Amino acid sequence: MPVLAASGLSKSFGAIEVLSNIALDLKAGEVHAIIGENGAGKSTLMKILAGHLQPSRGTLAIDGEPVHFSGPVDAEHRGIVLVHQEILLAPHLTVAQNIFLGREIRRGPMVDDRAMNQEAARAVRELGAEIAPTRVVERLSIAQRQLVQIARALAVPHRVVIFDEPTASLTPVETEALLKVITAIRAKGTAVLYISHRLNEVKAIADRVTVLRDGKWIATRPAAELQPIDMAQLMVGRDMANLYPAKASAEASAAVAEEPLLAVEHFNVPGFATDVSFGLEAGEILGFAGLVGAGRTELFEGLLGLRSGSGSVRLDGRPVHFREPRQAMEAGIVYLSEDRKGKGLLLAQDLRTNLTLAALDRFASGAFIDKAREWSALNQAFQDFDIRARSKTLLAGQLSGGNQQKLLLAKMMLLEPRIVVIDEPTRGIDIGTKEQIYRFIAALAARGKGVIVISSEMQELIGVCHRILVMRGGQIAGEVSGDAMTEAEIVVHATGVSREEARAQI
Amino acid sequence: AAFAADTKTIAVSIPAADHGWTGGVVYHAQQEAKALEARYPGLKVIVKTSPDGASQANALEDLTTQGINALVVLPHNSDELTDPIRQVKGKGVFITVVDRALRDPIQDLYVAGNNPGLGTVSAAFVKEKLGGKGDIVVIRGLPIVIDEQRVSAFNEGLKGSEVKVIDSQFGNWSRDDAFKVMQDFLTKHPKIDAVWCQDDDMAVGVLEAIKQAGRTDIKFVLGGAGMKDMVKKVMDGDATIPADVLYPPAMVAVAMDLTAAGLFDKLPVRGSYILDATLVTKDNAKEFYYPDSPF
Amino acid sequence: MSGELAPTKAASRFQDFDLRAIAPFAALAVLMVLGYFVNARFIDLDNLTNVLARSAFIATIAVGATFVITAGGLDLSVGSMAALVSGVMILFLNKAMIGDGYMLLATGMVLALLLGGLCGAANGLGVTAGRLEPFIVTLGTMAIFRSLLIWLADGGSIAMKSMELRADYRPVYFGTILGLPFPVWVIIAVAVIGAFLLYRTTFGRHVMAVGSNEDVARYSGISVGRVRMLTYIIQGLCVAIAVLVYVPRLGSTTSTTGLGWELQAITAVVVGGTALRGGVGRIWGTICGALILEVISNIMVLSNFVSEYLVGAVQGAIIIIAMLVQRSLARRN
Amino acid sequence: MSGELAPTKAASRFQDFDLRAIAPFAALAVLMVLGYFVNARFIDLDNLTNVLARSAFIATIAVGATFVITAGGLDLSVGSMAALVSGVMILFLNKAMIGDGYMLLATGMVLALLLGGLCGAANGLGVTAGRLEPFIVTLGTMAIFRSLLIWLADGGSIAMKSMELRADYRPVYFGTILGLPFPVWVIIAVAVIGAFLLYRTTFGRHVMAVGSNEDVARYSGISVGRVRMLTYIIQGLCVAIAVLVYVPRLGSTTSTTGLGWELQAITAVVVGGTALRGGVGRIWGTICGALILEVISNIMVLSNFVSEYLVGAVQGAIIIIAMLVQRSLARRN
Ligand SMILES: Nc1ncnc2c1ncn2[C@@H]1O[C@H](COP(=O)(O)OP(=O)(O)OP(=O)(O)O)[C@@H](O)[C@H]1O
Ligand SMILES: Nc1ncnc2c1ncn2[C@@H]1O[C@H](COP(=O)(O)OP(=O)(O)OP(=O)(O)O)[C@@H](O)[C@H]1O
Ligand SMILES: [Mg+2]
Ligand SMILES: [Mg+2]
Repeated sequence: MPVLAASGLSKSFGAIEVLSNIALDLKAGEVHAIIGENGAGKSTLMKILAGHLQPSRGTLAIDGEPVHFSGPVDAEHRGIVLVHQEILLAPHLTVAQNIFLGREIRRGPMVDDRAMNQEAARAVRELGAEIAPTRVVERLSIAQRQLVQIARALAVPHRVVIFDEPTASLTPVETEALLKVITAIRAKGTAVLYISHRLNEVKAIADRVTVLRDGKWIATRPAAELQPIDMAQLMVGRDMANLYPAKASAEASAAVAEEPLLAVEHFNVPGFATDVSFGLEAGEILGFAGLVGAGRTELFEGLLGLRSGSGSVRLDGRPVHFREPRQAMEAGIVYLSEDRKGKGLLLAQDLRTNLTLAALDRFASGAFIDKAREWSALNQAFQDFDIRARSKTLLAGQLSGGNQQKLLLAKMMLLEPRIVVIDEPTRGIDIGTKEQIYRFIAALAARGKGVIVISSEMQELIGVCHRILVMRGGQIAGEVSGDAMTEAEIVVHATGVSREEARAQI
Repeated sequence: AAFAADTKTIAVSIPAADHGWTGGVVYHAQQEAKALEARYPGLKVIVKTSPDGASQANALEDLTTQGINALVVLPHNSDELTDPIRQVKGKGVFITVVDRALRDPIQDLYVAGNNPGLGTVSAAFVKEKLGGKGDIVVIRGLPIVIDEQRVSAFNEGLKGSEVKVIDSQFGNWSRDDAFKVMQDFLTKHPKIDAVWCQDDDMAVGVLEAIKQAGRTDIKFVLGGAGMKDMVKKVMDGDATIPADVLYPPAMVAVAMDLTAAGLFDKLPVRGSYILDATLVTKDNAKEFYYPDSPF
Repeated sequence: MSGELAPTKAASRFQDFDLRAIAPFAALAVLMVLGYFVNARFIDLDNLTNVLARSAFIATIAVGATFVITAGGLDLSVGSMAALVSGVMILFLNKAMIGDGYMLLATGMVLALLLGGLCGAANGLGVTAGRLEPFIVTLGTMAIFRSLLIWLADGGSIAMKSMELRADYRPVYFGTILGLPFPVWVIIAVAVIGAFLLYRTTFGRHVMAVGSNEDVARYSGISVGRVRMLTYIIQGLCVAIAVLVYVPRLGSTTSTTGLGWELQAITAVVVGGTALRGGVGRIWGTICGALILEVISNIMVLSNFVSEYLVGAVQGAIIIIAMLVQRSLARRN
Repeated sequence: MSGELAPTKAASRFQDFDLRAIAPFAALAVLMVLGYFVNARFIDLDNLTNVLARSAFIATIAVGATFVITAGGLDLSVGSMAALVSGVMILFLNKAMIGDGYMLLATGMVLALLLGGLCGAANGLGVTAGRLEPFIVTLGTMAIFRSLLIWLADGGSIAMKSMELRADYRPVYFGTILGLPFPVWVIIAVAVIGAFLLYRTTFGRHVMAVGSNEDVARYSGISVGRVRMLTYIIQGLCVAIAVLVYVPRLGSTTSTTGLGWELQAITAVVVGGTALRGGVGRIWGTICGALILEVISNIMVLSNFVSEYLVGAVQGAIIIIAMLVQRSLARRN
């Protein structure tokens, strides 16, 4: 008897049907993965299962009994919890306050903060992270927020846990810890629904895999029967050959330039990065690896005038100092934030407004915005970046997570930059689109642009970069290139454990 | 309707009841409206209040559109309302101005208390009562023309004597603000002989502050306007309130009455009718005590 | 951050926008019908033009407020600012030694606009350079502007002295062009320019972006401080324009001039469908909001049912009901 | 939204919280020193107790406002509500036929609390059931409450008639316990209860959550409407408590009672470090904010430098400067 079963589920937003006739059953003690392209309807399905949305048609059943959820709280009472793809936490409250929100531990009429802080610290530690329970969520990095969100979900008594891309913003270390946790709760008889675009992960943890495409059910198979490449094929509906494009040598395209395109020396971002020096050649793809909190994001925010920082920065040999991001953009350097909801897109505005926001001057004659040009740019962006939305008049917040990421990419590329800093470029992006983005990055470099990729996915860095700098505790801990670009080597630099030390500890 | 020719409308435009005195004006206007309608069949009296000068100008426009025969207006501010009233006059409406003189005397009838008079009478009383010598504090109203007229006349009246105004502040014609200002004056000045606060509402707050501080140096408090509680105190011989200076809100009723008389009884009422800023003392207080008025 | 993630009906944004934008106009229409039943003279042409002309002050100021609020700000100082600007303008007209009346008036007007812009810039500076809550900054300048006026007026009032000048200036409030009172043309001009700025220019887009999410705006290379600053300057200019129409009406300024206009302007903006949290601005809705307020107070004067003491209560109730009607219309969709 | 996102050192939350929370107190201390230099009598015990006692109304109301604002709301009606509640209470005391003075007073007080809670509930209903912007709802009720009071008072004032009753009631404002005026004890009690509610109970936690992110609160099983409603009721109760202390002071209510208290209360809250956008509330900061406002106006009267016309300007400037000092303190960290 399945713990949770859905049959004939459909969901329409207005005239747009995003799910049609989905059937799904979930057994106790299994990890059931859902995979599909961006916009396939995975998150929508999960929201229906967890009571956040009502299905337009179809029924749900728990232990064979038909149920109707009046809301997420109702679903939670019946043991079904959802870890959202988006971060859903109260930004002004602390980690512990968030984890226990709505079900505070009390002593008499009072909240027992001491107990909650202890419990919260324990819950977070179980996920392999160290976050002070008294920190305000507003001040956490995206990865940390994601962990808090997971801890929050697991703190409720549960029979079914739904993870919607929990690892998108996590580094390998935390991912590892999370997978362990999932294995542990599975062992206790919990049913787990698991969405991820990281097919290796799916392969490693899932018992069964369900594939969705364009809102339709395609297949449900035992994971053992499927290799990642087969999964990709099922998702996309065509053959997937090479994920990563062939690397052109950076030197070839950099050619004769004497000065590096960008030279950074002794750069400091107070509190986050100290004494960072590196250079970027034209045509080069430079990777930045590191653990969560290594300070990569802040380093580049400092360099581009998004936060205060000091040091020498030379562009084409000329010293520059950006006090505002506008100046950096005018100099041809753009930064794509890792936080697409908080810093990348205006969720309550439409797609066109979002797309042209940073490069609006290009769409204006005088001060007058040419809407027709904006529309054609949007059409172009839909093509170039394969943005999947049933309508072009949606608000940005109504796009699926992956498609938001693509929109953000399209938005910053409109600036036609000379140097692009992309922070977590493929977070939440399906494998088919990833390939497109990698090709896009390679094409940029081939055209002589400098590209900096910050990523927590080491495979990705290794696959696309010419050279990788590894950061640890706000400093550059090492550089790997050529054949030395292996996961092992990067981890050694990122964690600061030398091979000898590692051996000695054992 | 039977005597269509006899149907007449008087519009009364006055400030909204935003403090004690204007509250009194609204009360008397409404009472008088009822009384007049009862007295003159065929008379319709419309009373409208406005919170500030600009909205009063609006109200005048709106009243005129309704078709009126006479307007009784107590302007928020003479400077601001002269032109709007001129507009109304231009439609052939009989104009009665109450209390605050317009910049140009375009009205047909003027009924007023006497603001400078209130200052002068108060100054004379203070001088006399203090024997021509002493330190006093002044609590002013709101920074508008009426206040300015009263205060200048008061200062003028003190000239040549040794009565010195050692401090003055705005109390906004509010009991609460006057209470605060007085508390602070008491802290600031170790010796105060008298307080002039030109308004009985503020006097209430002043008295309470003095009572709390237990100070005995203050010989008296002089308010103004003729609020019934204060007149009662004068009548009862309260030493701190030896007198009051009249500035009766009922003047609006007088104006309405005269206007109606002019319209219906064809009495000659054009001209000016200035009410004295009468000094109320223990001797004459009985005449000015109206226990039923809300003010 | 809220709302976005909530399940919304999948009405296309366009339809949605439409009905929301129309709701204030529907509320206005209902009020007009009510007005007619209260007093048939309500729909007299004279009355309607009066109401229109009068709403010019608040409407103009509220257009400025729409910019400030759309960018996520707030300006409580507009009423005091209007008083100060008109006071200074009249003092200038009284003192200046420019021969020709029209030249003098023109100079006075330019001065008013400059001063308005400057006052707005002062607010903007507090919010951007000082990084203070707009509420606090403009509450402070509200007190400062009014105090300065009272000081200039020596506690009394400031009136235009020259009668000829008054006569020259009068048409700016009382004159008509093509049958419409001049102030109505001012409303139209201000609204058209405002709508153009907000909906058609890069600046307007930036205003919405800043109000929607400041971080996103910053990361998109918009200089948030500059945009904020400009909205406050626009607010100052709008106040000055309102003053230009206000002065010929009453020819004087007192310490109570403009008292409470800030709340009226904000109310007009909100009634017009602009959310106080920023990100969305509706210029035409704002104009409609200003008209609604003016119509309500007109109806109050024209009606004879309500005790004078209770006028405020009825007015308050009508505003709430009008908003409820609007909301239910917008939700119906 | 600004400020928080500015680069800050990765200080632990605790330290961080500390300096921000202390900033208003630092500003108050600076003001007190200033006060001493302006007039040495400033630090007279009498003066300080006066100031403390006077701040009781705004402080009490502002504690309520802290709840409303923390939950992301706003209440403009508090001043009018205070006037209405005190008016009704006095009318009751004048008319009721309860023999014993103290019994009568106690009944009157209970009535005031009930009425305050009811008025608050009316606001809450408009915001939750009516789903209107708090600004509009409370602007409407502000007009309604005041109008009702003026109507009850027949445009004039409502005063306690019985002199014995007044004498019995007087100590509630003028009395002292252990050398501290009674109103000061009221402030302390209200603040302690408020702080307990906001920081130590689940309700307080939910208030912050609702103000921080409504959707998250809803998904966490918090009934957002109930929490909002309760904050408005608490605001109403706080207003009623302020009224209990206000009535014995002058024994009367007029149409100007409570005018402008809403802005003062909100200012106290903001000066105390609570952000208007919700999510964070600082009860003790609010109390400090109320004291700051009262101290500034006290210093103004005690000083001899400032023309009475310019008092407002100086007051406004001081508030802005105090906030700048606070901000730079908080940023220094
Ligand atoms: N509120 C909404 N209104 C209209 N369309 C919506 C809404 N929410 C989601 N959609 C649409 O539904 C489709 C499915 O979205 P969903 O978020 O379920 O995709 P997903 O499979 O989770 O994709 P991703 O991998 O990118 O997260 C998308 O086309 C999206 O644009
Ligand atoms: N506004 C802030 N105030 C204080 N601390 C912050 C703030 N934002 C982030 N931090 C802290 O700074 C540290 C570095 O942040 P972050 O994790 O974003 O670095 P990163 O190198 O970009 O990591 P990654 O990209 O892997 O997430 C973290 O410990 C985070 O909690
Ligand atoms: Mg998704
Ligand atoms: Mg990062």
